[in-house]
Amino acid sequence: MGILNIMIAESTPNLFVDDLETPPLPLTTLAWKRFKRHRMAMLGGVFLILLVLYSFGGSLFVEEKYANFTNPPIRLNTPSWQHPFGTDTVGRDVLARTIYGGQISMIIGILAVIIETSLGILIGALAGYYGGTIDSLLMRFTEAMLNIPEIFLLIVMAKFFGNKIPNLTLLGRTFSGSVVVIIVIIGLTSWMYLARIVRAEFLSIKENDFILAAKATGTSNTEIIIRHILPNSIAPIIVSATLGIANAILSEAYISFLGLGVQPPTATWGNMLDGANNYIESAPWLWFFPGLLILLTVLSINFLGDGLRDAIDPHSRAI
Amino acid sequence: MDPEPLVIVEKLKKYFPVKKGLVFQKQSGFVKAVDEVSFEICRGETLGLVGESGCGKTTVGRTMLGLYPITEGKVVIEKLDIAKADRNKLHRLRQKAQMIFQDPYASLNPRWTVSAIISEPIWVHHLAHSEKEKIERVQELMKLVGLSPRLINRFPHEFSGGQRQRIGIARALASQPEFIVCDEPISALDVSIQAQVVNLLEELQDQFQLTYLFIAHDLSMVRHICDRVAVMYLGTLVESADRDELYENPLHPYTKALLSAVPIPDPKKDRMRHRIILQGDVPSPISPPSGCRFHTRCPMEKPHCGELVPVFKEAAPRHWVACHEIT
Amino acid sequence: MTRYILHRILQGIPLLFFISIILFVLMMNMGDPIATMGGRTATRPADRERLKRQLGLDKPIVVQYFYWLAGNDWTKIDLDGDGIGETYGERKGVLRGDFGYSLVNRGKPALAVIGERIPNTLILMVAAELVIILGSLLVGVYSALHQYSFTDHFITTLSFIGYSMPIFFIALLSMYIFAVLFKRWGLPYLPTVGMFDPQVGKTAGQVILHMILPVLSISVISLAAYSRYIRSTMLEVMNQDYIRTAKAKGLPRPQIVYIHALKNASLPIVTVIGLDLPLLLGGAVVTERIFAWPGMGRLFLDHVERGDLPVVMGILMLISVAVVVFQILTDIVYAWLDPRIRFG
Amino acid sequence: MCNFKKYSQLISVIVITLILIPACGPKTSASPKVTTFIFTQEFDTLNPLYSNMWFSQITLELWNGWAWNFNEKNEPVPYLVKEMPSIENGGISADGKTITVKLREDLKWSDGIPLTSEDFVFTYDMTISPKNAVATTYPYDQLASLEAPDKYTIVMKFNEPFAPWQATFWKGILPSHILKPVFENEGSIDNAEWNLKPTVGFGPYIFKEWESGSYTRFVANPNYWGPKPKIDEIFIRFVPDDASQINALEAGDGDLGTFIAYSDIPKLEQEGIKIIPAFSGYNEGMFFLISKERGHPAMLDVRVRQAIAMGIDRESIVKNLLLGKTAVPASYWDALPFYNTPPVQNYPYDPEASNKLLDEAGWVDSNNDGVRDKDGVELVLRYGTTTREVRQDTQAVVQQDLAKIGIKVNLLNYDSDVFFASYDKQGPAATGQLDIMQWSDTTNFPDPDYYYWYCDEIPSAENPQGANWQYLCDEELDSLFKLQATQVNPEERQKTYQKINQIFHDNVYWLGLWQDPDMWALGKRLSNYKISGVTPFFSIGEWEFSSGE
Repeated sequence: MGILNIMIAESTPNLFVDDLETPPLPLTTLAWKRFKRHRMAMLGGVFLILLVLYSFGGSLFVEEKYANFTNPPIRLNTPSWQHPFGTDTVGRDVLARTIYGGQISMIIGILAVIIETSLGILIGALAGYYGGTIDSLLMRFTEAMLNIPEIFLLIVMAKFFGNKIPNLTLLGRTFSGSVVVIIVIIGLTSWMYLARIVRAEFLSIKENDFILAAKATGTSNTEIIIRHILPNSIAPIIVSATLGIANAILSEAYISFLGLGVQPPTATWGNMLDGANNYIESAPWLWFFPGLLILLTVLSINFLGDGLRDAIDPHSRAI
Repeated sequence: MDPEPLVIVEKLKKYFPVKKGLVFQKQSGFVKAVDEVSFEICRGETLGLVGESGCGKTTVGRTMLGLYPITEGKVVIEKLDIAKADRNKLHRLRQKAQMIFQDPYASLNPRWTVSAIISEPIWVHHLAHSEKEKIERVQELMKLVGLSPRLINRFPHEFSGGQRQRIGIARALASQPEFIVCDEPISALDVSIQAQVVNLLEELQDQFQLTYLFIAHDLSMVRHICDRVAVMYLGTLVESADRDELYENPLHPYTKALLSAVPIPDPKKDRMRHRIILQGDVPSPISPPSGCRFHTRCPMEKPHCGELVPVFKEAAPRHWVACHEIT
Repeated sequence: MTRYILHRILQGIPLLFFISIILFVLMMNMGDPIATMGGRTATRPADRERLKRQLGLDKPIVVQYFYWLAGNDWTKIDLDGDGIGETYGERKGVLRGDFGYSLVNRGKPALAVIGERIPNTLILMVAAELVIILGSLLVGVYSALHQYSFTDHFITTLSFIGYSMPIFFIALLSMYIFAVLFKRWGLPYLPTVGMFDPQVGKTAGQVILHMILPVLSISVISLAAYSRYIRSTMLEVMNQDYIRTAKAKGLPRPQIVYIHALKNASLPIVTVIGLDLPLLLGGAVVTERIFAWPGMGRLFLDHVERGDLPVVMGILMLISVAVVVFQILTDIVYAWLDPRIRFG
Repeated sequence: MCNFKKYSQLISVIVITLILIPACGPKTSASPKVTTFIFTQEFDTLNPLYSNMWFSQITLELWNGWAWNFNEKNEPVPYLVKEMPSIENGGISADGKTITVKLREDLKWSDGIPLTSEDFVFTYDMTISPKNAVATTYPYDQLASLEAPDKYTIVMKFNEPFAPWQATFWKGILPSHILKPVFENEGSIDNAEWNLKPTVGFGPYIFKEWESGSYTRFVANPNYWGPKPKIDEIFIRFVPDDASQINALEAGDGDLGTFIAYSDIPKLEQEGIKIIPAFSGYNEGMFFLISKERGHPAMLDVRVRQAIAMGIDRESIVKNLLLGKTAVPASYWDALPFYNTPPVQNYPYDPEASNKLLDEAGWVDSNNDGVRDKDGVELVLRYGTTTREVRQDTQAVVQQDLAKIGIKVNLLNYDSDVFFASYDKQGPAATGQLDIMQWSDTTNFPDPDYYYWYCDEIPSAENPQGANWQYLCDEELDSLFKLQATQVNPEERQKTYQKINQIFHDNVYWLGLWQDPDMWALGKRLSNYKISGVTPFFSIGEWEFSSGE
């Protein structure tokens, strides 16, 4: 206490070295400027907003009950004014189902990426920060997971977790337990690349003197990891998470397409396609609309991710 | 000055393991970065630690503050034995002992504002009771090191090297320390700025009765700021003495060689003096030479130098040296 | 170099162990292989009990893993259910090259089951990989040399679309267009499913004809990704000083591009291909399902459905081994392409 | 030896060709009659002892066979036997404990070796040998002994009269001259080559090759002891995808398909493809978890179950989802009219009656959330089935129907190896996690015997393989089931089943959704076929094929 009072008393204002003239642009502004130049990324962003509006805004016009309303007598009707995207095998409206399916697909995408990112950061950070045995163990594990092609791992995990999780009610809506399963397994099978990226970032950042300074200050390891290193490796994480959403939506579609995903009547774009497999010729609208929506979403996110990469992470270069 | 030294370092050893092997890594040896180093620093005193780069002086500084685990030996700061300290004691010590870094670019977190950087020790050690108090203290500290408090929300990349080093100093002061390890704080700065920073350090020392361990390879600046100077070679101390005694009357051949290389402002004198050029390269710290570590390059080398390790002894009052040839 | 390869191989062994344990634990909890045994009704209780014992499925997971790994021919097993082992087991274990017998194709070693499908998968995948490499080289180099031209923008956009395309969408769409609609319109059309028409036989012509659509579906995604990768690598290399020097020397443009630039640009591409190749061994699961291609991917799906642990583990371990081997091969090719790299 | 065989084959082919070319040169070429069948699943193994797979079992009629077949009316017809054993002809002893079977004397394997009672005994030995991991030992484990007094007689002895013998015994015979040496050498026939390449058989066709993932090929058996088959070669092509099967049938790439989805029938019929429904006893239906410990309390009340029966518009499901190609079964034994005489009455679709029953039972919507409740328990049921598309569609419709009468159901779907997993494997049905379970099932068709409702089949830690996933123990039902299994006299058995049927109906222990006959599609080039629900290819040797239209 005392020492500071002395400091105030004896500090002399004319000791100031030099003020800065023009403040340079903040990093975020710079990033936004770079991002805006990326026309395809802007377009992707706009499209994505539209798609989100379609899925989430659409529920203002169509009730979920309607999306699940079966009407067998009008099964497999071709698109018409009443059912612009046609009807499916039990006479449900495909348009309404793409709206609610989109919601689930996007929620799965986002939540799976949250799991993926948390796991990736946790494992990458522990391995990169502590090194040594922890690093070897975690990285061997990461490599082992990475060595098995994702789709195989997804299938095996989908069987492993299949229906072991009960249905959930959230915000007045009941979500099939299989939605949670899908989120978990996509999260569990996709964190490996991110873990590697984070580890590499941590390895290089922890060598900086400011980490040593923090240690000398007495800042705890957890605080160093969370407050010092993580913010410095955020750029590749954001890019990876953005692209991860696209991947998660695709993964959901793939496993649902293989019949191991979200179970009807909860619609997702992926499981809408699953049933369509037998109607390639006779009812192309069954697979065309959900397929197209997946394509558009993934495309928009990929464009967006590409732009973000250029904007906030100019070092990295990859597809 | 206190009769009791603030800092006592006794036979400090720091070895880094070297690993080798295909699948099962095994230790094949050590980098003996610091080997049996002993010195004391009294309260309010500045000890200069000099030596070539790679001789282990930075390691001494970092090991003393518990940033590296101590291999052997004893470090006591403010009556606290670092090697035996538990987490809590170490944490308290870190409030009392701080560090200023060489590279003002790498030592500041680029994603943090000045405010966050300087206040880190404050919140880590719970030195402020409110957010407002914290900000006020940061502003005080900024003024103290000569930075305009208006810049409090700026990021490090918006500052010059000298300004950044001031931020680093402010951070070190924030926890109200008594002992600061200055790890080559000026070597990365322009010469014109070096003097400013050194003066700042001196002023602060006077104001707050600070104790410094000043690590440097620049002997002239050390002479300016230090009370005592210790010379390191390949992980060991070869000589230590009060500043003037060391500069006027160096005993160890290595110190002599170092001092002979210091430029002297007067060109005439400079030309007159005898330059000692050392032969050979610095040996590897993994397998340092036996006996006196300097014997491979020593101009005064005798056969027994390679066999016996010289004792670090007081050759003159307050003048310690490790050499077989000096008694 | 030899030392390095040895190092990598030795590192690969614990990795494979790790993988096998993870997978085995997952597989053991995946469903009951004797629940229906492919039949239309549940297996009778008495038979379940007996089969579990005879197939060794009643053992604790650790024991099962150990039998899988090291075999059970050194211990007596109980076949008749009296709790006393009377005959020696027959399994040699994976370590001795025995992946056990398929639980589905009873009496067939898992390796034989897989082995029958490997050539089919390889035919499809090698063809696809060739299309991918050649196509992406052409596209990538072209758009790198004509950076920011209309064609470049067009190709870039197209490759993004290709990259974002779910494989089933392109597969279903192409099947609908080229097999269904073309037929309806009276145009020459492609077959929908299978590897060949059994009545004609497994002739080269048949296989090629049946291969077109699956190869197309598999290639689109990777082609897009690779060509973008090649484009950016080429651009980077083309801006290097030695290329400028070569230009300044007045070397003919094709020589610069194909000898200087491409060779150097090929380094990272080798890595990517090396990483991708073994994954192709597993086959595109989805593609093989849609086009009913008798490859490993479809085999995997069919046998996962029935909890056929030996075959599924066999496929996954085979792929894992391939991944490890290909990583080593990639490193070797890398060193061969780039004399600066030496492994010590 | 081997080379010589190939060589001689080659020569004979050349010689035959040389003879045939001038013979039929000027006329239309007598191209071999080759037909293609399409199966949506690939065989797991062809050894009848080792496979549960229906496709593998029905293919048996081509190259192997049952001792007696069942015709298109599902009546037994002698095949390997001279006549069906009966009490009248002395084949069945008066006490019903001994059955004597007389074999034909002209039977022989495709390699010329005679097929005798020795092969029957060998088949029995192999089935019950603990060294062979066969799919099922039933019904051979019911035998007290099996004897072969001479080459053409086998005597089956039981401890108790065994009623369902006709439907269960002698489905496929193993060649002892091929497999006995294998068994003696290897100690088991689990891994015999013959299992996957049964080149020796005794049916009208013999196995030629099996290309994994693609097809199996059968050719006419030159050594066949019956009338010469009319078709030369049969390809069985594996097409896992339903839509592709339909495409192939329409395009004429395949002449026969099965497991046709009801929704595809009109399209196929338009193309002139004949659809034949063959009853194999299967009925799709709901099983209910009726257990105090594990189930929903509402399911214990018969009125709730009756309300469910009347609350689901089953006729509409059959009419719309299955295009009216089948009917709603009134009892588990609908496909066996003899055991459903007089037929029980089906519950009508009557939501009002359902509501009334539920109100009576005390299940009312007291908190106005749209779901009935009682004593604080909501009427929410777990309804699980496999991932088959038509089942998922049914679930969606049922969910909506039941919502109308205030019952909420949560839908669950599982892969069949998970759904049917046993108690110790945490199967959802076996461990009582589902209040309503739906699957398609049959008795030992055409025999009514079943074991699902035995009290001692209730699964538990001590009985982890138990099959009574309803957890239902009805003592009366239990004793009736045990009684019928010993009633060799059909008339007596019929009476027992009347009682069983009535109990089932009154208590709604099982609710039929639709009769599930196998739908066969036969192309225009095939003719003279008859299809049985039990042994579909029983007359395969007589089938005709004409390529020229």
